[in-house]
Amino acid sequence: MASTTRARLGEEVWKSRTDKINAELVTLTYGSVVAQLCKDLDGDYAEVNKQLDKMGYNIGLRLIEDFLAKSNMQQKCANFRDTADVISKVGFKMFLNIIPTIANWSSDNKQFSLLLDENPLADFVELPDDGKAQGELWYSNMLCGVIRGALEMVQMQVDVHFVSDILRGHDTTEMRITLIRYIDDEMPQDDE
Amino acid sequence: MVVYAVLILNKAGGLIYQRDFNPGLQKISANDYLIIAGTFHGVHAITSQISPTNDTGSSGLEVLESEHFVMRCFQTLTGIKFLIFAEPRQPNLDVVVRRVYELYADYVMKNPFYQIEMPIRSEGFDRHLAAYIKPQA
Amino acid sequence: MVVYSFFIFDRHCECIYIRQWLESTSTPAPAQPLSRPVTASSATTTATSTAEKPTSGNKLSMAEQAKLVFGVIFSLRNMVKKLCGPDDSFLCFRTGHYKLHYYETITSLRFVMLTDIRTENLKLSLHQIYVNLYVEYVVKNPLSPVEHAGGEGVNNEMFELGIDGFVRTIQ
Amino acid sequence: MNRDPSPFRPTSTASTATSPTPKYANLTASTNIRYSLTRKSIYDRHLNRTKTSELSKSAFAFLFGEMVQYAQKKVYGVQDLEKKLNLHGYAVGQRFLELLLWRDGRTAKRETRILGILQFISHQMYRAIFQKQADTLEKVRENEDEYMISDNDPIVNTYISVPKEMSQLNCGAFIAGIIEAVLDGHCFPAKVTAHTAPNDMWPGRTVFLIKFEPEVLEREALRVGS
Repeated sequence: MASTTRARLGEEVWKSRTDKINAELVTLTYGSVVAQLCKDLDGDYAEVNKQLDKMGYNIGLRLIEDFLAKSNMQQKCANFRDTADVISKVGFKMFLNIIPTIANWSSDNKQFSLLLDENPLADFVELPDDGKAQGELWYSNMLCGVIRGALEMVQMQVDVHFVSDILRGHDTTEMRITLIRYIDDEMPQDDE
Repeated sequence: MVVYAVLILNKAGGLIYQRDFNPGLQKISANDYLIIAGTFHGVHAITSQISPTNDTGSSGLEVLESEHFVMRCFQTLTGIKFLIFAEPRQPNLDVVVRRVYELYADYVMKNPFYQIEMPIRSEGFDRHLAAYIKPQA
Repeated sequence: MVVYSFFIFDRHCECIYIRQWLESTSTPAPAQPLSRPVTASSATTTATSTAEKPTSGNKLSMAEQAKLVFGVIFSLRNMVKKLCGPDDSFLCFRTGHYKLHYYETITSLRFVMLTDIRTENLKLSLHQIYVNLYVEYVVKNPLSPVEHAGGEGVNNEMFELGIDGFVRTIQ
Repeated sequence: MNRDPSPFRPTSTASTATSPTPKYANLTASTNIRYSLTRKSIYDRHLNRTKTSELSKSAFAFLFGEMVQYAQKKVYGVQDLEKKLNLHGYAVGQRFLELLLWRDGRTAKRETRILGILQFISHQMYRAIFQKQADTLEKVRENEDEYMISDNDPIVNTYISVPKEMSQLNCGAFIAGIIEAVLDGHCFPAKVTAHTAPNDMWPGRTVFLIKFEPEVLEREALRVGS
């Protein structure tokens, strides 16, 4: 499935089949969630990353249904490259109204990166200057969990993590996505 | 367009939702519905195995017809099955099943008090489903 | 309209007749008819005397296919009966790739035909096969036994020709 | 209920930042926030850039739902859960207040009357955040210090079905927190709670009950008197 058709699908679903709300409400709500986590875990940023990923995973398990229902996708992706197109051009477009660029494909087509030149979750955000956050906190880590949860529901086990983030002073915000394996469907016990 | 009943099965074939909308099917105990759901789940998988054409990933049963009803089964890529029972020769069941899936995605998946794979008790889902199915009867 | 295969199951849930048409050729060149009958319910799949020719399209042997097909129609038939009461009967089901038509006589003889998905409901055709072919050439055939344990006596000459002719007409 | 002024409380300990590698630029000596040379920091981007940008309602619904579930794991009972949601809303409300007043620029009027601030909330503020005005603004007749703002279908509750055993819960407590932050920000300290008040047209209708602190009433009386 050419990536242009995926782009058109993403555009069409965003225009005609998505209820829209004020982006800043999501930005600030996400901010309050991260802040609450930082407070609850009193600054243990590694733990905050893990918790954000877990919350994202819980969302991903549910979000995939909304994605499939609204995008009306019937067939599974032909290959992992097609999956990358669908995530970026349909998934991100439909939910966050951004289209991250796909880059750095590994030679075995099992790894790629998503470059978020725009990240609505991180608007107005400056990490705490306690000398730790900028080295340890991945602010938008919930996105990694969402992708991992969603793909697991369509039988793809993946690892997703941030490698760079503008909030940390890097030049780009980059997520690395690696296909671990395709999970085969559980067969019902053959009771015939 | 008369819809008799809607059933939803989770990935393991467990019945997570059953509701009658119009008379047309027999009055069946909840337990019997559980058995029907379980058997259908097994049958659905086998129907794709016995496909004579050699397409890979052939889909399982999609439409079942009997003298008194037609049943549309829509299985999502995530394994959830939606079964819509309606009067025979019902034209747009595909549209109906897609709409039910959207309502499920909205009022069940987005309800924080719903636990995945468990029976659905979301008042919002019931209300919107009835609002969608009832007037057409 | 393409016919893929045709099964008959008796009231003992045994497969007494299997007929398969190669999917690729448009005219139904007779496939390797089953020379040794296969019993659907028999646990061990009796190897047919002729070389086990895998049916076109999938790896299931004819015996396994018959067993699975029976499992499916038996469950669906009971499901329909439970859902709608005894006077309702299961007609057919369709997947994305094929359609299975079903006809059951009062004597619990079950006729099953698999076709492509565009075929209209074949209940009448199966009924005609039962009346004009099965009753005429099998039931009334003095040589064939009363019960067809293991499909004995069903695949006689006249019946085979009748089936071929019939399939060509509804092609 | 300590309302922490800003969630990012800079720790007082002297920061032992690793010596910033050359490619980072520090804005000022006092902070060790690193910014990449090429990328503009948030201070260079115009605040109105995302004024009209939109996201999908589903994204918010899933985020909010997960927030509710996370809060639910940490509390016992409906009141605590509503308090947590109120806190989240308060943090959001504080920021929205600053953002919106900044955006009003010179036209921003400092509200001095109760009715004025309530109208600001139910019209401009509500429209800016939820893209629609609040549906009604009423005064509670029986007691002087209570007012009500109602919303027929608050977006936080659209997809939420509260189970029977928690029937008292209204996740609109999040919006109540926003309203409370705006009121506090305008020196009209008050307690705001969300209550489900369905009518046949709107099963999800929610009423935000605003109960002002006594000093607000005294000030109001003085102002009306003079």
